Amino acid sequence: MTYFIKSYGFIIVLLPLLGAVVNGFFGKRLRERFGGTASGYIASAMVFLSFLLSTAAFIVVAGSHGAAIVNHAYTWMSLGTLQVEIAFLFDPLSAMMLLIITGIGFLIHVYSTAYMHGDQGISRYFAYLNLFVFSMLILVLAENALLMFVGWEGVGLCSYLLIGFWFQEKQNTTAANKAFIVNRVGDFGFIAGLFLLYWFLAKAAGPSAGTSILSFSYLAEHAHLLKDATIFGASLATVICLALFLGATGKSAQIPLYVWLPDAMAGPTPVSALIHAATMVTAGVYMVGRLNFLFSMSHTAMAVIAVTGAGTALLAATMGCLQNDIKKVLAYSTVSQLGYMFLAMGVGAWSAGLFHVMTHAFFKACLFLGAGSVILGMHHEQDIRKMGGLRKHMPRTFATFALATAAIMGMPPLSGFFSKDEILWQAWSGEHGHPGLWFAGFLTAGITAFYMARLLFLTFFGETRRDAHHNHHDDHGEHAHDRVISESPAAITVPLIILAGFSAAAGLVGVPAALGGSNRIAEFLAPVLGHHGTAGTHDPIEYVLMAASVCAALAGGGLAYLFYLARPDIPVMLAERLGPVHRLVYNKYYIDEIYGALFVTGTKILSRVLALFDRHVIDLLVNVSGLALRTQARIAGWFDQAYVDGAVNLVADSTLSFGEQVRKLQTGRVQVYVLVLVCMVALGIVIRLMTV
Amino acid sequence: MEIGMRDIVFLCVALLTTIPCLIVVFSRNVLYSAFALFFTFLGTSGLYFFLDAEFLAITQVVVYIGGVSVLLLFAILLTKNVDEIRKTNMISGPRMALAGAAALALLGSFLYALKGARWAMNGNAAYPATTIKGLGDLLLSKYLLPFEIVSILLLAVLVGSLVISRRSVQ
Amino acid sequence: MNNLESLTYFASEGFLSVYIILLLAASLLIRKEQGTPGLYYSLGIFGLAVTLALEIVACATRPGSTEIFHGLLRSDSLGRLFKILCLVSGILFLLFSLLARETSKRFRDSMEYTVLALSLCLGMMLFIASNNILMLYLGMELLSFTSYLLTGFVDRDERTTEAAVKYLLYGAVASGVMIYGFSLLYGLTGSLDFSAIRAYLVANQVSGSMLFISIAFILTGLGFKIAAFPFHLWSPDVYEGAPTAFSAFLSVGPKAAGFAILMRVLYQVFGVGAQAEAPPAAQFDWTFTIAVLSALTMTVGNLAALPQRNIKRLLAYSSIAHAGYALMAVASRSAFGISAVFFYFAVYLLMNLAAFLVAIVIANEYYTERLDGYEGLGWKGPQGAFLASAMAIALFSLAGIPPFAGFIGKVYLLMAVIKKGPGLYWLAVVAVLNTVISLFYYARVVKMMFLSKRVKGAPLSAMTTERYVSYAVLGVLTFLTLLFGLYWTPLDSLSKLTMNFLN
Amino acid sequence: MELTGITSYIIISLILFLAGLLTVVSKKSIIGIFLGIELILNSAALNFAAFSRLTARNLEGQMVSMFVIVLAAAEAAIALALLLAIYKRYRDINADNLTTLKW
Repeated sequence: MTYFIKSYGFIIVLLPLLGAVVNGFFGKRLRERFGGTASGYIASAMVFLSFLLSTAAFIVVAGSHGAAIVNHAYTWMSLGTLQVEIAFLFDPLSAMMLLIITGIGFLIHVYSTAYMHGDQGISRYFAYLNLFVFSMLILVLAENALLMFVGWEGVGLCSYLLIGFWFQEKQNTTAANKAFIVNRVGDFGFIAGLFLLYWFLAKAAGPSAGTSILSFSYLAEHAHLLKDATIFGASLATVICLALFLGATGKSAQIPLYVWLPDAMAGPTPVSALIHAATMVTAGVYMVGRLNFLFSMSHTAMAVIAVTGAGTALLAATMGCLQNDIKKVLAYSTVSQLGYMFLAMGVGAWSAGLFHVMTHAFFKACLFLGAGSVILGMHHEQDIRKMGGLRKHMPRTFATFALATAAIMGMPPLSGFFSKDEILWQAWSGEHGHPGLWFAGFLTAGITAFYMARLLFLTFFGETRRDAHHNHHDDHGEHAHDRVISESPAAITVPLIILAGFSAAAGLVGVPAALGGSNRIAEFLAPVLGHHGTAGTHDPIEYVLMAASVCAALAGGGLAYLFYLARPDIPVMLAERLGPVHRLVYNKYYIDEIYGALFVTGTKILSRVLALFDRHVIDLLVNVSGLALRTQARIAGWFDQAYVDGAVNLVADSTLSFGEQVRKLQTGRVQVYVLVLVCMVALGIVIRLMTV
Repeated sequence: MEIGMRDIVFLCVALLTTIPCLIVVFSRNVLYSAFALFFTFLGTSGLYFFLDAEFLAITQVVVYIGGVSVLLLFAILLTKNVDEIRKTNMISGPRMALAGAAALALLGSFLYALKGARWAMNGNAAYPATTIKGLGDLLLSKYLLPFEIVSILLLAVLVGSLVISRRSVQ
Repeated sequence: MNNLESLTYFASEGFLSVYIILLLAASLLIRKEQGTPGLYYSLGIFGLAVTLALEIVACATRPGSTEIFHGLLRSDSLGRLFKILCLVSGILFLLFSLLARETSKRFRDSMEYTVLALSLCLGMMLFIASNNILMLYLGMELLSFTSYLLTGFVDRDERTTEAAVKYLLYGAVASGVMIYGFSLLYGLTGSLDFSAIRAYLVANQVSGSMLFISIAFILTGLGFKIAAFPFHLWSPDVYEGAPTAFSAFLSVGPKAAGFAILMRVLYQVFGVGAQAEAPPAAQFDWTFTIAVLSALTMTVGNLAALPQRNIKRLLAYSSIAHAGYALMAVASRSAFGISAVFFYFAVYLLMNLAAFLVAIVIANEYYTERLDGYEGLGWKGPQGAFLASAMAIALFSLAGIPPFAGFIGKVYLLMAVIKKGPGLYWLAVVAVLNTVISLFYYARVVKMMFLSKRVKGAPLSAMTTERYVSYAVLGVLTFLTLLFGLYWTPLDSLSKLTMNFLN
Repeated sequence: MELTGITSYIIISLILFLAGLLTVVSKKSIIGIFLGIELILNSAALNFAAFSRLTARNLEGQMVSMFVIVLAAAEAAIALALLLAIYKRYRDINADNLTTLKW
């Protein structure tokens, strides 16, 4: 079997591609011949086969005691010192990710067959979904950084396609564009980091360098060369790590590039589950883990990562508290949980971070799919203020959702408890740890429990409030009366139950020594990540911290119970009392608006330097200096909705208008063309003669 | 500096070349411009005589004055009523101004460069007494290929121009 | 090498010259009504195919660099490979002419069109191979004159003649300025042969200022041929006005030829940095000049392409931008740069001609060159899906997105620049930023084809023979674009051959 | 400095060249533009002939001059053909008419 993986490992990657090709090119034919479900079956079958092979690969890797297996498919390019192979690396880290991607991916495919049933573009949908799995597998299995980048771009593209899947609605394409452009910013960092890395190593090793400089094994072996290198006075390792981390913030939605993820919820719900919760967004974490030897060389970069992670976790958690769209709550919770993972990465707790990647994949996928089931049951209603009491109508959805919620809240002995506590313990005690980081994580745990419980209570408990906001939805309201809320079909509930099962039990692979376990996952990953942390030692503080976080979770949950079930008047009152703060949080700290403002200002400078001081800019200056809270009403009025949504488009527009200017060079008069030629030549010659 | 007869003649020919070309630029009557160009060509031909390039001078007269100038006059008369010609050669002021500035800049830099220019002086080489024979020899040895190619070029131009002008005459 | 011996190195060009004459003669024998549709185009394609075959044979059997015809021409791998590229584009040009309505319907039996096309190819080959000022000028004018005529050949609407006149006036000025520059160079060095000029420049102290003026003038002419800023202004108008098949050709063949000769002049006459004998003429280091031109060319091309609504004009500006990218490798002043330029043009030929072919099919079908004609193309049945996918691949490849050949081409160009050292890093940054800008307008077309709400216009009409041929050619071009994006070793080893010419 | 030396020729040809450029840019009629182009070519030919006789002392320069003259004639033929086509369409030969293609 080892031989099989070594020689034919690429089949795991190719299967989803095959599915994508079949669905992409013959989807219409299939639908005509076999009906709309055929696409789904083909796509699911491909991923399932891939999953079976992945299991085999996992067993092989587990049996080989950490020795990596490389499958060289073929030499992709050979440019002098740069030789890039299409080669796939099977080691504990990639094997674990492999199982998550194909396993959860398979469940989501099955779920999608029911969720997308009857959609016009169903074969296109499954083609994209397969393509996504393909790209993600490339990303994870890549044996060198460049191939990884290919997968990295590939998942970005698929995510773009899937967010804009229902492109008939403008807001969806806007969200897709936003995701695309924000991710571009991150990708720029990634590629810049790779470039620096390649450049330095090629130079350092000289002509004797191997040809596969960017392969991970070479990097791991030669990373120490970076130790004393500097660039522009800064440590090269730090610069590279920060550039790479910028890439990670883009893909994994961290400060400052997280803004695309909540908007990305415009896509179909299973997509949100697969891409924006379970797999793609963890690519950044995976990348940092994969290159841990690099990151551990720079204390500065580690600190930046840890602080960014902690900051994102806290910020996004507060934002999640006041969202009313069921998917948006989950989106902010995803951002927040990703922050946890980066916190772990930043304190050097590699295996803890990846452990959380795994548990989070289970419970977040379960939550998203559950939300999808609810949305389906509510006939495409996503506002939790209009839900309530669903536990009677949708018992299976409720049960799984509740279990997953408990998991994310960190209730022992569910999976979230183990992974989160491992991270919190490392944040306190790890070599790069700091009590401040722990405190941020601790606080986040409490807030997470609060908003997740709020979500659960508002959705499933109490009375049905479908008509409470009737007047906002006149167009749909009349139909809503006729529709019955009912449990979703088995294709939806079975994946939910499986995922819920894993959400509950997956934590058991990482029971820390303090609780009598042996943290098997850390041991399993140790060949790649090394032994970090303080496994095996017993520190009484660990128990204290553990208890503290459980208490925080319980307190959060309790508060939610108080606010949203027992005394629903409290939140209303609080919102009034704390008006400005409430509005601030409710509007997500106006980050989108601030980004918008930055872009707008940039646009002005670019296109109309003379108009720099026109009214808007002066207003902006006044508003900023007059401090946000008092004048925020005016800011909000000023940045009207179109302006904000279009912020990203504005960048495009400004470039466009610049292009319009350049185009005007082309007057259509041939003598002007000649005149330009003559003047330019004369100018060139004069400049030249004057400067010599 | 002693000024001999040769120099005086040269000066006359040079003026014959350059003064008409200013008329070409500034005249508002396209016929005047064309005739002035005719004189410039003639003057250039005279300069070729000064350069002992008799064959070139004759070619210049035959091709330019006999061919190109007549072609141009032909074009003018074919496309215009004679009465209109007076106002046909308008000059665009702004373009002239800009181009004038560029031309002045070019002139200045050229004169500056000319001061330091060291041309490839090959004083020792024997220059053939009659250039016609020399040119003939060259055309049949080293420059045989261009000679053949230019015939293909003329053929292609002939064929192509015929199609286009036939279309517009019809 | 004397004239007679040289003929063995001149098989392809010689054949083509004879073939042109024979074709003219034969046309006198064939009466118009006897001619079968497409006869002359087919004969032209045949002639070019034989020429191509001869050139490939010569490329394989005559490696190394030889001066032929008393040093007028040079037979070397750089020239031969670029000639092959140009001949391929020439063949496709005639094929496209056959497939495009505007050139095929009315001029089905046009001998003149074919003769002009063949002469143009001959001009290109001589232009590329020239090793002498006179040959360069002659080749360039043969190329230019036939181009002017072909641009105005079809009386489609007022735009064709306008384009031809503009092309002629602009081209005449540019080549006039260039030959003036060459006259100065002749004065400075006393010779017409590039090798002799080079030797003189190396041996003697030559005035920097006058030499620079001469180079600036020469660059004007060559810049006109490759449509580089600020000599690019003619090209959008001409591309839009000319028959689409010819615009497609103009953006590839003559441009590649221009690059070949530009590199020959810059590297062979004005020196390559890598060579040990740093020429005294290197008082003028042209690297920076070319780098600036490159940056401006790509920026201007991409920015001006953004608001375009006419597919030909959009591709024209994109073609300007691509000349800018390629100039980047020229500026790198290295042997690797030369091979990168070749590589890029080989790839560019595939993707750009594929895009133009789609434009031809659409123009045949809907009589439009505007982008509106592409709305919802992807949803117009299998034909529409095929066309739209091919177009999307071509455009994404032009934009330089990974799995396609265009990406690899850009990587080569960037490698060439970066290998040059930190001095040119800024240029690489400009190029990458430009790639981002270009994505906007390429993606817009793709978006219109696939994401448009409305499916505009009638569905595509039933298949015809012409359509089958178009799709087959399009399929091949697209397939190669994909293939070279994934496996380009053959192209790589081919392009490495161009480096030999420096020895 | 000799009056009939190389510098005089270069200055004459430079005047022709610049006059040609000015003509091309400023005239409104296409024929006017073309007169300018002929001037430019003429100046280049003169330069070649002058260098050929006075500095390089070989016949190659004259050879180029000859070809330049021939090509100028060919160019004039094309120009005439296109001019007629333009005249047929617009009944005018003002170059400023030709602005359908722009932007």
